[in-house]
Amino acid sequence: MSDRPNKVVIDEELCKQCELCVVVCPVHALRISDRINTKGFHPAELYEYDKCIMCGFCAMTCPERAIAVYRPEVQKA
Amino acid sequence: MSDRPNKVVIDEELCKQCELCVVVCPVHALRISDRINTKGFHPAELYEYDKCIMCGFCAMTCPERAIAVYRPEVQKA
Amino acid sequence: MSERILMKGNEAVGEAAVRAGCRLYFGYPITPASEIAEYMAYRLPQVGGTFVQAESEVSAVNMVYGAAAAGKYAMTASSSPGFSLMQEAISYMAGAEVPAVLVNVVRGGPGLGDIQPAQSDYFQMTKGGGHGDYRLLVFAPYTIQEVVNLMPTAYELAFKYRNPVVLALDGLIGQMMEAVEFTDFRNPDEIPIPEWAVSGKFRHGGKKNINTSLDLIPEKLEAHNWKLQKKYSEIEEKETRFSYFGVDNPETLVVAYGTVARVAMSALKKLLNAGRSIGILRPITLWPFPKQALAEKARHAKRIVVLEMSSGQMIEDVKLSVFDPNKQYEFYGHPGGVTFTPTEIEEYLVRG
Amino acid sequence: MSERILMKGNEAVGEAAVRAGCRLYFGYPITPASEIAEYMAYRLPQVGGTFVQAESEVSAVNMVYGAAAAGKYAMTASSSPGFSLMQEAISYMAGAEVPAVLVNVVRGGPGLGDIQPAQSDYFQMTKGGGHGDYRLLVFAPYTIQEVVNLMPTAYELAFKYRNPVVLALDGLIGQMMEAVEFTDFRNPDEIPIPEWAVSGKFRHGGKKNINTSLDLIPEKLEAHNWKLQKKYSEIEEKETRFSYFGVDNPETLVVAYGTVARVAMSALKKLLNAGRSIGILRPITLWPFPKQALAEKARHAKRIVVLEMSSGQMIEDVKLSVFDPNKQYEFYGHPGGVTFTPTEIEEYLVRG
Amino acid sequence: MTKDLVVAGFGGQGVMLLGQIIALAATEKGLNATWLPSYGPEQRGGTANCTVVVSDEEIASPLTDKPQFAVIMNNPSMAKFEPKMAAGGTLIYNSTLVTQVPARQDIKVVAIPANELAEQAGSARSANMVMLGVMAWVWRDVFTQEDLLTAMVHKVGDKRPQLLEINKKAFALGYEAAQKAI
Amino acid sequence: MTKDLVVAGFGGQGVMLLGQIIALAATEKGLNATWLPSYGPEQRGGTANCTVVVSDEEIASPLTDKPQFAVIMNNPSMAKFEPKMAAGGTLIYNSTLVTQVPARQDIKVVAIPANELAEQAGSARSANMVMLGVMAWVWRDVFTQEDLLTAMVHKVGDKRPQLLEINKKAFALGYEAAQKAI
Amino acid sequence: MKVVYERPKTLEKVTNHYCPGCHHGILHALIAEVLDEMGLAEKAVGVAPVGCAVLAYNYLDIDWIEAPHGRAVAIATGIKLAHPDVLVFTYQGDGDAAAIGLAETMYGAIRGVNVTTFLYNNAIYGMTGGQMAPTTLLGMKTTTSPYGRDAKREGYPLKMAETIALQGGTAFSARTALFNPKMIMETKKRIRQVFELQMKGAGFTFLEVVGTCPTNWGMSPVDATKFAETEMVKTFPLGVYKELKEVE
Amino acid sequence: MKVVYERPKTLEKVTNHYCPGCHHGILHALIAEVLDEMGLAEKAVGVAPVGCAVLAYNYLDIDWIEAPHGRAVAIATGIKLAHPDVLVFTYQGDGDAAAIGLAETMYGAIRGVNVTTFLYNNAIYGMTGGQMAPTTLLGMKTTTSPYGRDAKREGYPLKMAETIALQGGTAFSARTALFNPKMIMETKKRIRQVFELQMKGAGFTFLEVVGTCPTNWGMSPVDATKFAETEMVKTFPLGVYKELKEVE
Ligand SMILES: Cc1ncc(C[n+]2csc(CCOP(=O)(O)OP(=O)(O)O)c2C)c(N)n1
Ligand SMILES: Cc1ncc(C[n+]2csc(CCOP(=O)(O)OP(=O)(O)O)c2C)c(N)n1
Ligand code: SF4
Ligand code: SF4
Ligand code: SF4
Ligand code: SF4
Ligand code: SF4
Ligand code: SF4
Ligand SMILES: [Mg+2]
Ligand SMILES: [Mg+2]
Repeated sequence: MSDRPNKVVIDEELCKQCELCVVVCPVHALRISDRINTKGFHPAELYEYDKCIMCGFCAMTCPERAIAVYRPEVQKA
Repeated sequence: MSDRPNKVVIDEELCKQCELCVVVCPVHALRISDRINTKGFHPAELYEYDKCIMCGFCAMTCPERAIAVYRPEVQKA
Repeated sequence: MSERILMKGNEAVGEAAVRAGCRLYFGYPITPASEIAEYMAYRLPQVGGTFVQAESEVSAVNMVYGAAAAGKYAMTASSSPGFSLMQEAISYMAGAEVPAVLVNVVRGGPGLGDIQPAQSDYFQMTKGGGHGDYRLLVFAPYTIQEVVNLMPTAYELAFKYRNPVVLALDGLIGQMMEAVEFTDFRNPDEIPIPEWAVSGKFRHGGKKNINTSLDLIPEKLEAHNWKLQKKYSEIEEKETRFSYFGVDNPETLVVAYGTVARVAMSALKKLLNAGRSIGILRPITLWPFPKQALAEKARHAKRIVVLEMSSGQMIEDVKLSVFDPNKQYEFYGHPGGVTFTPTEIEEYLVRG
Repeated sequence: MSERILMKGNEAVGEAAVRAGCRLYFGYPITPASEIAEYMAYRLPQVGGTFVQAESEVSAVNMVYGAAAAGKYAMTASSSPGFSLMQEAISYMAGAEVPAVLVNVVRGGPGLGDIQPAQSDYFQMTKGGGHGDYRLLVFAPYTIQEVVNLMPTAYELAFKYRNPVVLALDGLIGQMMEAVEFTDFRNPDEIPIPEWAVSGKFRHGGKKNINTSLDLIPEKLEAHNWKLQKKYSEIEEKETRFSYFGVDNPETLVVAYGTVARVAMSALKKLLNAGRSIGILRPITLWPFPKQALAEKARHAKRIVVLEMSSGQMIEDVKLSVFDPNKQYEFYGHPGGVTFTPTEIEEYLVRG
Repeated sequence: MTKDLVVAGFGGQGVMLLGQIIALAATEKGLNATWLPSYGPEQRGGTANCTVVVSDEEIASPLTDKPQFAVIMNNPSMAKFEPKMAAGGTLIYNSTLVTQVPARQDIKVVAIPANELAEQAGSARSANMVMLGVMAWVWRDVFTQEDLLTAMVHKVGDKRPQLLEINKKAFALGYEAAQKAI
Repeated sequence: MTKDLVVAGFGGQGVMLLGQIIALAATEKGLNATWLPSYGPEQRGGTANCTVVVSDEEIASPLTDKPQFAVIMNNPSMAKFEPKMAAGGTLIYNSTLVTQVPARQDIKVVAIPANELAEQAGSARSANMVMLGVMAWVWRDVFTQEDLLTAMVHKVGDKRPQLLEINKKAFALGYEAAQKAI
Repeated sequence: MKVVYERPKTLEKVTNHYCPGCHHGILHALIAEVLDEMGLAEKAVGVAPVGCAVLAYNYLDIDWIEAPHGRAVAIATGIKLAHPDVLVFTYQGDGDAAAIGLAETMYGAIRGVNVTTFLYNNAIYGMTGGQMAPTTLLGMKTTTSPYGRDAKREGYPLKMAETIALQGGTAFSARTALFNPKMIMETKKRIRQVFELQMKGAGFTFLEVVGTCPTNWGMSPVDATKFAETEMVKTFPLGVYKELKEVE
Repeated sequence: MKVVYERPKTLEKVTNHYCPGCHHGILHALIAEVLDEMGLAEKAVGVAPVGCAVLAYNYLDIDWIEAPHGRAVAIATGIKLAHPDVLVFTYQGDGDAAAIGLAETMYGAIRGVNVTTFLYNNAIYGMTGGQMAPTTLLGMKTTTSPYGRDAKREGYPLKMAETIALQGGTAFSARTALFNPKMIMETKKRIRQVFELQMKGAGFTFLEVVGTCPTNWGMSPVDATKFAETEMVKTFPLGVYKELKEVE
């Protein structure tokens, strides 16, 4: 996963586990992780990298603005 | 005038000489008198007794409610 | 009914008011006083009373003004910033001699400040506040039981003297719980509507009642003011309350009220056990201030220590009461919502 | 510009503010202060300033709050009931250290009272007023010229100490006319916008400015309070003003301010001519109160006579300043908007 | 020198203006002057009055409880101020309207038919200017006629020449009447 | 006898309730008790705590700066209250969550895996009831187990029998653990 | 002899303090007439404002309270809840009800408090000597809009009857006037209607009445009355803006 | 790599104090985004309310002032008149702007003050722990309407966007929401619009934003968001209520 270009980057310390991003994602690419941050929340994570269409809905919905979304340069066929 | 039945009775002490009654009278039966009351105002008076149709407009317009209007019993013909 | 109930201070304020006969509450939420409104919103409908959440404290106190002028036991409660907004109406009520109970659960200031317990509205409640010459009876209970016990008195005196009465609490007393006993329950229907109440002429024999604080003729307004001052003198004479705890003629006299007095008690007890010549005079009425009692207790004292959760307000009344330059006056305070700890008071008194 | 102009006190307030550099006035009409607003409504547009008739005094003082926090000389004026409505915001401004000049043309109270000159807002302005521990610099001029002279100082000190300043007049000073000279005219464009002003980051090097009176951590709020207290001590030390007129060590010391002092002057002059050992100490700043000066002047006095158009408020500060039980303290007052006459003061002082 | 004067009458009689003109004249002469109005409820309907103090020293109280001079324009004002006059004071009254003649023996009383003279001048509304003329004579030790006339122009303006003429005439008639009466 | 106790932890850990149950039990026994919450900004996100004082005399200060007893449910609370403990005091902590083990030698320290035991009882949310059980043992000179259980029922109600069972079980596990640990 | 009109019993027989020709006097009298006709004077409580009507308590023979400036509806709320059986009305100026008291008046309507508010709209602050009111017409000169009210500088006239009509608890909101006998009769009819609605517990009832201020408008009473008829109504159209037909 | 979304520069990189899932955070971010896009952060002054957003000054990297409860528009008026060149906006809760501050907010609109007000409508007093707001829905239980808001007892929800739209000085009044990406984009568009209008000197601009309070509604953030979408909008219809097209 780490050598794939960034699509959805979540700042886990900012996340409050509200799940709004999870619900808003049109392709169900996000979920709440098992990890725990220093405030005691389980941050959201992108677990379906390939499904993600980089629509940005999660980012614009996140009340913490914990999410950044990038569109990797596409090697046009 | 004094032996004719009351039509318009003006409490001259209450009158403030605003002229609203004078202006509102449809038959121009009222005017401001020459007399002066203890507050220094010239009270209104009915000077055209016969013209007065006892409509009550002057009374309902008077901000001081200084006017009473009566309709004498009419001897039906 | 004399069961001991564990209750939050703010809720006890509400229940005590209900039991004193209050059925009309008008308030606007503010920490740390909101539970009074919340309790009343829940409780008053149960007993046929009315709770209104006003749009502001200005409006709340004016609703109380109306209800009280109509002869009923009414109440509002707030905390410092909200209480500041009530000052115009309070001056009016004092001027028009309208009785009501107003609760101020004081918090740290100035401005928005914080929401922790404080005593920095002393001047506002006892002297300044609104415009013009007037006084408010100000009760400063230091336990929840005392809150409950004072409530019927607050209403009685408000109506007896036709004057607003303030219950001065602070966030600590409002938020803590302890056991209280409620003994009274006054049926509001048995409280007569006073003669003077603005309640429709038919209620008082067709005589017209006017409630106003206006008198455009200064000589008449002056006479009205002297009448008020006479009333205030009578209140000073008859309604001053305090408690004293300690040795008879203490060398060190501590003056503190409300939460501070309560925290100081812990220290006092220790020092008395250690044989110190010390005592604490606790004003229960901040106005009228227990001047004479204080002067007497201070007679043999060397040190007079005033403890306040403020930067020093009651200290002025203490000095005016004792009025003796040959004493040592000490002020020790915490403004801004910081509460004393028993240890620090003890250490201060020992050190000093 | 040093022409003598016959002017109404209230209008002189406006003109003096304009000349001190004030271009923003927010107010709500009330007798006997309305002419200040009326003058500003007419005058400010002439000099590129802005007058806003606010919807209430609450709103007016908050507009001043905003404009002053933005770094500008702003002003409002009112009379007692309206001033009461400003108390919450005044506490905020003191807490957030926002400088402005607020004028209170005091009238008879409490409540709606009347519209005649009074001094019964002394406590409100010097101590009580809003919630929390704070102080206002309170100037009490007694001639229109003094109003004019104090105005630039009022703004300078407000900004120097970042604290609201009150100009305490009364209906008599507001309504009377006398000749004044205006010497200064400060170009507001030359008054720098302070560093701390909430005026857009671009105005102060991109650094973010926050103006707030909130600090939810009580220890920090306490520290802020002690910082304010330190400032107040500095003001007490440096900015106390008074005037004295009479023999050096008077047997009878009269204390009075504003209109009362002015009326008393007539009596004083007569008594001094008659060889009496008398003097009048006139506080020009009600807060800081001229404690030391008063204590000194009182050293040899037997009688200390406090004259107020109230039922007795400044008398407390007089006692606290002198703090000597071996003097005779006399209070003679008129609450409710009644003004002293020169004759009655003379008679009182002679008789007493 | 310190002189004080009360001017009292109905709201519409221009008593405030009369007081202000005198205060202005004093100011323009370099003297000290205060003008103090009664305001508020007294104004509406009832009497209005103002107090003028003129002095070559600093003026202490702008308010006087024993006026040395008074111009009284109507009955209620007479009732109010006659008893307050300082002994030896001068009370000038508008004899056209005031029917209640002063009884005190220890004051000087001057009756001026102000409304009559004003109408003579061209308008009953200039009765106050008649009284200004009277004061020009009464306080001739302080003001020249010119002083007061200049102040009057400064105060009421000279935009309406006709009105000004009437006022000046009224002033002159008042001055004349005072010369005769006193 | 006067005992005090601080209960501290995250907002959701039921520390306020735990304190209230103990205060209620004392009240129901005819003792005096005070319960004092921290309120305001401390609550949101950060730690919440309350102070309980129980006594057979009148209680002066409801607030204590040197607690004799403490129940600590999370790390921030440990950091806050360990240094404040009175010498000789007893500090009970939730060893499931608290990783910062107390260092002071002059206090008694009791580690209770409250969350573990709570989960054993049926719900991690009853960790506070585990601690109630612990306090039942620690303050056995004041309360019987019955006292505290009755107060618990009065406080949380018995409408949801399943929950009540879990709570009781948690209580029992806590009591047992305390017996062993102390 | 039939009585066409006699001074209503509830109108105290004293000279009021209003300036000659001021419509305040007419509105007072109409309220008194309706109270008489409905037999409600014994059960009525009036709330006087701060404004020219501050002394209204001297003119109607009913119980009265004088409220702080702008707080009449709050005061009325307290009284009504204390004694739901009394008829409570506030009598306020435009400054009182729509400037400093805007929130209180609005909340009467939002909350549906079962009281009546009469707003005397004379487009000016009468009592304090002619300052701008929320209802001052555009272009009008007042002592605080000496250059004429300019929308850009002094904002727009506030239309209270319309704004109040929008609120949920309003049972009635209308604007009438007093500039001729027809409008006077209309106003009286509406006064009766709002009192009836209140006695039925309908909620907040609001009657804005366009009046005059000859003194501060600088007009004769007759001219002021004409100005109300021709100019005021342009900015303040007369009419009923909300009217609850059925009261449960 | 193209940036689809990155945290706006003007949004301070700190954890805010809002409860998980509260829409306050979204509205903050949108304002920050628009300020960034318009390059206005250096010229902006925010007025923070008393309410949950009281600490808003910690979150946007612009100048801020914290106003007394309800007085934000008055404060904003003072600032704007002191510096007409800055962009001034207030950020307020429903309690702040529509209860205690109703008069101030209304007068922003009546006077046409050239500032922007954002009203976060969560139908409750969030900060003080869930008391009834002017906008609380009928039937909704809060700590001060424990039996559910009943129109007869607690009055009717106040519709601010509609009421503000009625006032003469209003250049723009609308109600939007944040419950899905479409509405979030719509809200952002409106924020830009009102800022543009203000920079043109159009007058008072008002944006009511329907938000949530998961904590005091006793719902999960997801449920609260759904409640906003399905229930809140019934009482508070979304839409533009007034929109000045031409600005002179
Ligand atoms: C708190 C307060 N602010 C201001 C005033 C002064 N004041 C008295 S009446 C009034 C306005 C009167 O105008 P309006 O309400 O329109 O009544 P009107 O006199 O025109 O009938 C004002 C501003 C006051 N008494 N109290
Ligand atoms: C004068 C005054 N009254 C009351 C309060 C208490 N208070 C703080 S915030 C608030 C209401 C908050 O509700 P809202 O404006 O809807 O904002 P939210 O928290 O819901 O975002 C209240 C009543 C206060 N600080 N000052
Ligand atoms: S960018 Fe769009 S598709 Fe990708 S995770 Fe976010 S919401 Fe889902
Ligand atoms: S929306 Fe943001 S805060 Fe909420 S779960 Fe997703 S990343 Fe976390
Ligand atoms: S009753 Fe009618 S006709 Fe007679 S005087 Fe009056 S208005 Fe004129
Ligand atoms: S309307 Fe009344 S007050 Fe006016 S002139 Fe006629 S009688 Fe006199
Ligand atoms: S000032 Fe105006 S409103 Fe007041 S009484 Fe006179 S005319 Fe009527
Ligand atoms: S209390 Fe409600 S409005 Fe406030 S931050 Fe929490 S969820 Fe948001
Ligand atoms: Mg008006
Ligand atoms: Mg809200």
